[in-house]
Amino acid sequence: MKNKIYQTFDEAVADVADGSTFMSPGFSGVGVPRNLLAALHRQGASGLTGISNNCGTLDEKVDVGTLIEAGQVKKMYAAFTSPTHPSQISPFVRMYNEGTIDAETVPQGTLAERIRAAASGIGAFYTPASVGTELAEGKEHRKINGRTYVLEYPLHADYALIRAWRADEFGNLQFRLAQRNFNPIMAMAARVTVVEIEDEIVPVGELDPDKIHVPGVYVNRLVKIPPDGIFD
Amino acid sequence: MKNKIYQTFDEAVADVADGSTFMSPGFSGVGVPRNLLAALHRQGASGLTGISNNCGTLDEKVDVGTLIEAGQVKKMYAAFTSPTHPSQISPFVRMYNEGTIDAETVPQGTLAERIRAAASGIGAFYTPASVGTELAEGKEHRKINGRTYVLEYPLHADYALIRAWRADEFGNLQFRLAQRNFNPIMAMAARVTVVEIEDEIVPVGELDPDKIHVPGVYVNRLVKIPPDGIFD
Amino acid sequence: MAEEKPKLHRQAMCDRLAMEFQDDWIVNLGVGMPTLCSNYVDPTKDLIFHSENGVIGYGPLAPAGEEDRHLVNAGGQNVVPMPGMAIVHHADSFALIRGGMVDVTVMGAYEVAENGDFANWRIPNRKGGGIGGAMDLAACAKQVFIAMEHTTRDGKPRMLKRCALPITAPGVVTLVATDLGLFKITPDGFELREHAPGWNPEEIQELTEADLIIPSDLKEFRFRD
Amino acid sequence: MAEEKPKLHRQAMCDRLAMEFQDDWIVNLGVGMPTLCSNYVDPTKDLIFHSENGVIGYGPLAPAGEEDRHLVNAGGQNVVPMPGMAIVHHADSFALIRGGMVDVTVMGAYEVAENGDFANWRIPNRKGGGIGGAMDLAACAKQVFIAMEHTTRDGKPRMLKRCALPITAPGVVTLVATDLGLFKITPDGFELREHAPGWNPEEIQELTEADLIIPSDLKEFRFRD
Repeated sequence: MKNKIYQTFDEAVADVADGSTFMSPGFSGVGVPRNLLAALHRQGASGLTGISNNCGTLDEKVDVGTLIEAGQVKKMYAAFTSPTHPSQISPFVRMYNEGTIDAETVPQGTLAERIRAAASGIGAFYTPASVGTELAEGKEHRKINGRTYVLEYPLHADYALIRAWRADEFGNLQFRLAQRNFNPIMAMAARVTVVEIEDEIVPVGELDPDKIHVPGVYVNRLVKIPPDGIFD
Repeated sequence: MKNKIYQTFDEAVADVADGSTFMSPGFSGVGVPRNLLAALHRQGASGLTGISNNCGTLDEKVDVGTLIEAGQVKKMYAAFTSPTHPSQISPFVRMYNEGTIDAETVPQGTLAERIRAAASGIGAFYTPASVGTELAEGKEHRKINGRTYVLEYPLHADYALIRAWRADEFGNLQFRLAQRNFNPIMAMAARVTVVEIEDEIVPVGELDPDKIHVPGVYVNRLVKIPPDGIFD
Repeated sequence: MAEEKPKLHRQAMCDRLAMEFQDDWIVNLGVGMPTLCSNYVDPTKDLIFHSENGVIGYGPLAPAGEEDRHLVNAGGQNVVPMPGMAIVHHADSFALIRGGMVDVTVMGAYEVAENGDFANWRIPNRKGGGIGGAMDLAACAKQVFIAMEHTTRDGKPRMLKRCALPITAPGVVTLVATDLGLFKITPDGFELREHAPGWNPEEIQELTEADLIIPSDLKEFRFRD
Repeated sequence: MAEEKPKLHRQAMCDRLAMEFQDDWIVNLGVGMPTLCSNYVDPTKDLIFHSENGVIGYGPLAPAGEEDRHLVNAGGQNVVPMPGMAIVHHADSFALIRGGMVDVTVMGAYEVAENGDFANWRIPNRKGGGIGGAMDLAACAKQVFIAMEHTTRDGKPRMLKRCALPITAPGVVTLVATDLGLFKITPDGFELREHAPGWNPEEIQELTEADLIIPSDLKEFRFRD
């Protein structure tokens, strides 16, 4: 069995090239691969395209906004490309208004489904979300059984940075509660999937095959978060 | 909480009307809702449309072929509409050749994805499977990023008859190993989902929320298989 | 001055919407004001709270000190698990939404129009938007309820003939609670069902761009018992 | 008579294909003859066997008396779990297939054509077909290997210029093992890579409709050590 365990986050993201596309999961701060994002920040790759629910928060925590603020990201696909409160001017919002970063606003369900389509070899799909709104403008519409849908395309990525609860050495993953969110579909959609593990990396055979959220075949690299790493 | 527990299979399928569409999971005889199919056979509804991987086997076990042989089914959607060996002439094959039952042959992955599309509110999707073959004839084709796909539509159903390993009283379901197969996606796609349980129906709160394969919101009726029921 | 009369509090607005929830409904509450709906508890009804992040069946806010950092609702608030809770991933969570399983979604809005359009994701002359899951929910939930102040901070109406802001979904809103009353959206426009205490229909109409339908059985706003 | 000379056994054909599997490959074996590929074990390589029913990483056939009735491969045979095995549902199983994760699928066939087309699902003048997951696998696996007898029972060639039967997927086959040898599909057609012992290229060509390319480094068929 190929060794998937890396000792450091830096080694695990060392080969991310300039211009790569990466996926960064997390929802309301839960399930965010903060250690891997911090490592990618240190690594310094630039011209990146990011796929994530939001474009960074205003707390002091490491997230996709850390890479954005550092100028490493040229484009974001996200469900939030403006603050939920007008007072929240994140680095992304400032740069987006200045025109130094590009973005596509994607309804959250469409974002999830586009990621799932990439993982699933689906060429495109029709969704009812956004029909009749500005976000559907210019998109192909189709009426199916009396309902109108828009055509949406998969979102592929070179790297998925993933936060999981537990793994075995083969890369089978388990998540805890709301930590799951975008993590499984991103892990399955990217060419290279790198995972930081909160709890434990157990020997192969210790996880119940019925209780695995992401099969290890999708996982390329595993790093256990060290005691001095970022857990929250 | 609404009581979802039924005492008999017969009560659980009593309201299946003539002309209904039903989904019947199972793969190689594992995860087949044999008790519910037997009850639907006894119940006698006719003019049914079935969605299932195959159209019945030649063993003596109750499966979708039992309903077909009884003349209850007018059309099947299935990945197998002819025997894998020419010698295997099931009731379905005989009736199909005689023209007394209709069928649509659907590649297995397309079948699964069409069921999942119904569960997911997807209007249609593009798949590469079957392109260049007889099964793609007359279907809409589209080239996306240099690859050709065909357009496929969701498969909805009135009823899904499901075989699960364990449930809680709210209907959260767990499956064992290869028993899972089509069960979760069919459970999520049908208007009414009826489940036979092999092992146990436990009180609400006893299943770990991280280890549920089908959320109970999708499940309408539960029947524990009695000791004299069909387990295999 | 009409504006200085007491208006309904946010909790009362959300209580009123929550009274419309039916037994066994799957309920999705938007970030902000709508989350107050979960503070109204009717013991005769079981509700299943769904959050976009794949949590199906969460409970009340977690008491201080008892937060599980892995369990949050759509607003990022720590909640407690309810017996029977199940977790799915984001694609399955929106499969549930698009699949039509959500009985009601309650959202905030900048504007609601008498044709059922509403706008809650984008401020004009500002790039981008905070759409989150609102478009998926608005397009696919069986009902869309809105909780919002009746007017903007500078007193302009939010209940309009047509939305001026980019809309979230066309023609989907069924019920609106504002700080002046409860409004049903009918094929003929806004019907004032219940007015805030001390406010008469004419005063409410004055702060509403669209023409209100005033039914003969107009009632005073219903508060929790 | 050429037909009476000993031909390769099915296990030898499948051994030969299995020798081409590489370390860490995800392998999907079709029902029937292809399952014999799993009898060839190269201890220097780890393979992950995937079955359409969502079993990822199953092991050998279960010994008699040790079957778990809930664990079968695509052919319905009881197999044993391997450490690291994971189960997914049918939609996720084919997401894996369509997503291009399967490195090789080995299938049986009625016919293979020199352009890489093959036919294995439908007999003409018979309604319906037994397509199973073959079209999804054939369209999406990185490589498609075929194991089949070189001729039909009545001696007609199965290695054709063009398929006569309805095809399973166009232009996807890369390698074919028959009971007469190993054939690579090249842009110019079938290349005979290895011949069965006692069979020379001319004899094999005689039983093949398409023109065979006979390379200068043609070898005898390789058996397991």
